[in-house]
Amino acid sequence: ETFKIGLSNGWVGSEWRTQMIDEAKAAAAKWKEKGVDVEVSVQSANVDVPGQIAHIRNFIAEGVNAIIVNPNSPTAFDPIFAQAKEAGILVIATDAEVSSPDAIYVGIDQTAWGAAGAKWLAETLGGKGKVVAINGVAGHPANEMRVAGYRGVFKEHPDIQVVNEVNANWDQAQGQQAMQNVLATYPDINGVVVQDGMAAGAWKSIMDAGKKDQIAATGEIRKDFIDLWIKEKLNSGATVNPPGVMASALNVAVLMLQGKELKEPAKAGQYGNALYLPIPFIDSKNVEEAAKQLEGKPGYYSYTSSLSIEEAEALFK
Amino acid sequence: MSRFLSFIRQPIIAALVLIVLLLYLGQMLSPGFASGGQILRLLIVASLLGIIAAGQNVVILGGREGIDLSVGGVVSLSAIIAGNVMNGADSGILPAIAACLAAGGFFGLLNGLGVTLLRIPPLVMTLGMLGVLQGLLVVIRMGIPSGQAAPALSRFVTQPLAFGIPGIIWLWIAIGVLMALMLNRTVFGHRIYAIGSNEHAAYMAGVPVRLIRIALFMLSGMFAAIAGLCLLGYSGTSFANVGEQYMLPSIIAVVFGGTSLAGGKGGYTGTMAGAVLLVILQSILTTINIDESGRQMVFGATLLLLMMFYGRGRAMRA
Amino acid sequence: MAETATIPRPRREGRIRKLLERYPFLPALVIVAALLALNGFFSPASLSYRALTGLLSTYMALVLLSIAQTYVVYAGDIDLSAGAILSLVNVGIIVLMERWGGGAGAVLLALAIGLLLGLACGLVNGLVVATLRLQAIVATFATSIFFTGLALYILPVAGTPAPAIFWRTYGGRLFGVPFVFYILAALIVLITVMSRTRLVTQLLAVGDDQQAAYQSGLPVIPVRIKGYVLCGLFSALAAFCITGDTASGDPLVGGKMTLYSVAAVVLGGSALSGGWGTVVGSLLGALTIGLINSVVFFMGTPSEWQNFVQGLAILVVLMAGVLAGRRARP
Amino acid sequence: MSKLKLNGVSKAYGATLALRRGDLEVMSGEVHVLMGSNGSGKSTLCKIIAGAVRPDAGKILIDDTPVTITGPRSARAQGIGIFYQELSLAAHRTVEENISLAALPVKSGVFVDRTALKERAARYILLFENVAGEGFSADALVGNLRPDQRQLVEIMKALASEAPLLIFDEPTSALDRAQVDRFFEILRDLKSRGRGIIFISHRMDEIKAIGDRATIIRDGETIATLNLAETDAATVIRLMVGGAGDMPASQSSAPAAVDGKDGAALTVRGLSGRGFRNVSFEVARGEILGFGGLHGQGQSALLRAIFGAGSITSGEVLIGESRFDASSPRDAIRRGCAYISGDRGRDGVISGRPIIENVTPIHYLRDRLMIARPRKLRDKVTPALESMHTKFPSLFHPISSLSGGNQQKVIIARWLIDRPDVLLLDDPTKGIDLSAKADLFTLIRQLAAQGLGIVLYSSEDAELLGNANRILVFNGGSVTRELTGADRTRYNLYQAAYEAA
Ligand SMILES: Nc1ncnc2c1ncn2[C@@H]1O[C@H](COP(=O)(O)OP(=O)(O)OP(=O)(O)O)[C@@H](O)[C@H]1O
Ligand SMILES: Nc1ncnc2c1ncn2[C@@H]1O[C@H](COP(=O)(O)OP(=O)(O)OP(=O)(O)O)[C@@H](O)[C@H]1O
Ligand SMILES: [Mg+2]
Ligand SMILES: [Mg+2]
Repeated sequence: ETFKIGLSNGWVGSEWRTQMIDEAKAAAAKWKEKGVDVEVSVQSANVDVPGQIAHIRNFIAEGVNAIIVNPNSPTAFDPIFAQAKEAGILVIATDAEVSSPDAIYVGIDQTAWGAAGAKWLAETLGGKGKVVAINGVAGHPANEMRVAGYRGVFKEHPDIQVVNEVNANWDQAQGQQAMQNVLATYPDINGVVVQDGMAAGAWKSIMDAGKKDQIAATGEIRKDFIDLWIKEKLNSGATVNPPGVMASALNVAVLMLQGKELKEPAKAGQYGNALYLPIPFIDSKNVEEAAKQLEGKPGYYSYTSSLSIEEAEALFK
Repeated sequence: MSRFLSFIRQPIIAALVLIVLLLYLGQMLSPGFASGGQILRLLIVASLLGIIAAGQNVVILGGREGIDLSVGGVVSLSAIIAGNVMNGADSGILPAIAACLAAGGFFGLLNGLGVTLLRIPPLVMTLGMLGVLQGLLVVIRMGIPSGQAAPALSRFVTQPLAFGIPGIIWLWIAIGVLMALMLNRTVFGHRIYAIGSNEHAAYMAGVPVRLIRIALFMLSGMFAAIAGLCLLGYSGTSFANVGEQYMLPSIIAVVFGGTSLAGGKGGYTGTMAGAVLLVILQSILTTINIDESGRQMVFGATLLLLMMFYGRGRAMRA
Repeated sequence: MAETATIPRPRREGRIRKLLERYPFLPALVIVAALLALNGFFSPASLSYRALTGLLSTYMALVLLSIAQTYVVYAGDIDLSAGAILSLVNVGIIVLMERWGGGAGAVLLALAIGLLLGLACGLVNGLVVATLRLQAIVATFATSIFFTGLALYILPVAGTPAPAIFWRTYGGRLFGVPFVFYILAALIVLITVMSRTRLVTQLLAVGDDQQAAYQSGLPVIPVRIKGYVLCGLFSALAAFCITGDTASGDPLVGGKMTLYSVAAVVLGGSALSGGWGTVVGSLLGALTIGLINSVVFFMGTPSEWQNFVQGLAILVVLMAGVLAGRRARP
Repeated sequence: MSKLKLNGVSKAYGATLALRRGDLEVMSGEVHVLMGSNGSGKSTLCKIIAGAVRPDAGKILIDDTPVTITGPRSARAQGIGIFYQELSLAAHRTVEENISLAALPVKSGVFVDRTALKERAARYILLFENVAGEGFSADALVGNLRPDQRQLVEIMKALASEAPLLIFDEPTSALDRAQVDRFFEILRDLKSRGRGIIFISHRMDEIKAIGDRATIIRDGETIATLNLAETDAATVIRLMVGGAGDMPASQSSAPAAVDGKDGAALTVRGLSGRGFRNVSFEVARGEILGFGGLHGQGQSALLRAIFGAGSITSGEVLIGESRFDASSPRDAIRRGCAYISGDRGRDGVISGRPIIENVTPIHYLRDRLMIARPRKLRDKVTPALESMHTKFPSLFHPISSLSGGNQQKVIIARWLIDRPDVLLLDDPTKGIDLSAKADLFTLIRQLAAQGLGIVLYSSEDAELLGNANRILVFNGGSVTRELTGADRTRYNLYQAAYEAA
């Protein structure tokens, strides 16, 4: 059996994305042992939305069996995915949901991701206190879903007051600067919800201000942060968006290409096409375990998890 | 006296006045904003931007539509190189500095060669180089262990060094003094202005036009490299794309400082004020509690408003 | 004096120069042809009718945005807000179409409003740059932040599907011919007509030497404003195309496209300093960028190297465009 | 009938009072000459009339009606056409487009009417038939033209305004005799048709030939208006430089030939390159060698090539005994070669920078300086500027605040700090006034006496005849005749220049 799968990634500005591609490639290699020849074809470069649409077109022209895409826009691919489906190609989005009815989404629920961090924070703070949020890129769907997630949780805790929400564009240095500004103007905050990519920066500012024992803040899943976390005994909790999502998506794709049917069709999410994966959570209780998984890896390596072939098979009839 | 006045030129005064006004505004909007510690922290951020803007500044002064869009890429590259070379050890700082300067100088050299030998407009050359650098970042990240900042470097950037002021701010002040001396008191400086205001006349007066322009791009690369190194110290670990956010702000700081994008006119003192101004403005916007859409609209409009103070061109009718 | 010592000047160079002077976009055309050939060589399927139609409908937005950019570059200006205008118009028309029910009338009305929106943005840029005399690069960067804020205000998060009638028309066929080909044809007619207008000559004269143009009695400020307005209008047209191709609204969709549009203008042989260039060149330049992206993939470049090779290829082609373009200029 | 009347017009650029009090009356059907030394405010006055400069005070009357001119457009609408001293052309546009730039003919409201454009251009190009030179055509790009041809386009552009009042601010500075003659014919014709014409030139013979009346302007003030037919040159010059002002030394008799016993300063053998071919000559130490001929016959190109700023395809150059093939101006300067260009805007002025920085670059190079100490430099720079009688407020004022002529003096001064061995002068007096010219030539002769070898190219015959020991006449890129001793007459010069043209 031979399947050709196209992987499209439209932004290469972070190590997370590189790891995502690497894990997906590794997952494809695993299928060999099962006697299935999964050939991956990767397009990964900084492109604009038309550029990524062109990725999909290239895959269609190449005649792949499935396309897995980490999309630059949630909505921009509806027409091109329709064309892909017409050409008999299976389309799976990962990491960020897409609105197309012709694709399914395999990945984590970003709203739940945001909620999990907020829930940890609310519990840690005992249900009351002043909190700020440092968010990613305004208008980016993943960001907006995460924002909706933590807002929902805090609504249930009337004594938690969100004093400010700022955007630091998923940039570590900007997160650090934003945290500085926040600390200067709200010296008495108790908690910070900060998305990964910026948490290390925010924590650096917290530590520089000598407040690491007064403030609880969400964290990162990168190895270098987890090491710091253990060393400095930070009061942190990190929801994991594993770079392995694309590998999971690939395993699901292969099974679907083999003609298997999902036990529960992908019907979740706002677009009704999502298959949500479990979201691991790291807090002070299991951070050592996470550190063990990452031992020997470079500092930019992220804590990861993905559906193994067997786990994926379990989702199918 | 008049020499003194001509030295402290108008845009700088304007920028300083605006800085004070903005600090006051910030303090009004969110008490604590203009506290001493916070101002120092803002100055650290401004130093990072200001050091990059130093390179941007000389390239712009050198004329022929000089501009360096690749600084962001060089900053990222340098942070990654530095992190890997020092890898958390103080003994690695000097080699890291050497490696960063070499890398910054090398890409500056490539920019300079493209701009002078092939006569590619700087905007195009450096935009293309930015793309190449972004690609390179992905490539060199393959299998390279991630780097940690050496503790001494982090201390240098974030902790007080002398008189309660962090080393990076001293470094920035030193760069400011050296830049002022270079631009006003050295032959090299005069030649930068000469090629910036009339390249052909400079050529006919024996100025090594190409050499100088290449040197300017190399300087820009090296300043960006220093900034990348400091940024590593600031954030502790290196990560891809750290420099991207500095590309256009470094140009804005130069413009705020009264340097003309047409070249040959301006200086670095104003740019330093411009960098501080820009950083304060950005932080005020993060601290006030409004929607991001509102923040962006206010930011855009304020930039325009501030440019009205200096960034204005001459009227066509004298 | 005998002819023996005439200044050596090969005739061939003179001919090429004349040709380039007349058709400055020739190098861009050659590059596009070469890239198409490369694409075809590595993957014959990429030259199919279907694939070419796809290429065109995907890159039509960038083509239009590059054309928009060209008109300001003619006058020696630049518009770093073109992409933001595209985003703003994209979300603007999406929201309006949705609000008005998505019928044919609603679509047309929304498009008209979209054009007005582009025009208004262009006017703002023109006033800021030409009337207030702010430096174009930084001023339009500032307006781009403003326009993006406005787009985020109108549509805080990407979404909201376009009416089917709209994107099905854009992606569909008319009398068996894909709709984008009609757009391309209309576009070529439009830019040909535009190139004969007095405004374009005036823009080029202003770009050549602004002070001289002013002293000659050209209405320099209105001309530059009109350049920005044209840019706004074409950015709006680009927004229509991207809306047609993506069938949705996204307040950040155009952000990355601005610098590509500048690159496309240069690839097309126009001088960023103004006074020299062609719109057709920019059209070809935009296609070049698209083709480079594809060729890097079809060549089988390993994924880690793709961004690097793509950057390098763009840099090299930019250099080629500039070098060839310069040979034609006085 | 009074076409134009100015009353008490003034203009200050920052601290410089460019024009104190401008009074002027121009009649229909006259050529009214504006005379004044460099920086006296002539161009400023003209630009005010043409709307390019905003006056601070004063009244402007056209046809005895007070008018407000808000800009170049409004000036055009009120019937004023102008030739700008620094030209106002679009280099990448064609000649025909430039001629009609201000009022492109349109059809259907928006399109350029190419037919009308061509017709209109043809009309004005025809006026200069046969004198415009090779490569001049309606569809040529202006940037590809020679300086004199560009000046012709600017003239055509001014003529095409068909304005009742035409201003020509030094229109002839780059033109050769034939072109000037043709231009004057056109002016006379316009005059006969009742146009009012303002004309500026620093060349006395031209003023005599075309002017009816002259208004003298000194230090921004109009001093007097004279009827040229009733005045002699001496009176005019006295008025221009002011009562007690020192009279420019009238050119002493032509210098004698130099015997060359001190050896050659510069030797050129069989030199060919872009714009010139197979040129050989020798300049002795102490000799001033003149280059004559019509414009663009290779003189400038040759001088630039020797200086390392042009192409050389074959031949050799020697300075003293040693071979000298400068690869760049930098190289040439290091080896003692100096080059003063008349095109100061392009080759000389580092605009926007202080005067001192405009004088020092050569000194930096020859002394291999790294540090610029203003105090030390001042002692070097001031004497050089003073030897040219340059007028400047302070060394730290930007050079652009000086008049054209004073700017040129600053440029010349930069070559005087460290003595060169060979001095190449490429029409160095373009745009400088009579007394400055006299200063310059006195200096040049002094330098020659000190043993420099000097090559002087000038578009003014009087300068050549009055200063050169020998004159090489150029035609079509090579030397066609050498005039020495008693042969150096105006007649011979013209004849040699025109013979093959
Ligand atoms: N051969 C030339 N003739 C005239 N002007 C030139 C020439 N070469 C350069 N220039 C002028 O000088 C500017 C800079 O040129 P260039 O970079 O070659 O200077 P350079 O460094 O001195 O080079 P080199 O010394 O190798 O000739 C050009 O834009 C042009 O205005
Ligand atoms: N744009 C300007 N900025 C500042 N000063 C100026 C400007 N233009 C002219 N001036 C000054 O105004 C005075 C008059 O200059 P103007 O050009 O009118 O002289 P001119 O009579 O035309 O001289 P020339 O014969 O050299 O052309 C000069 O002192 C000059 O320095
Ligand atoms: Mg003048
Ligand atoms: Mg050179």
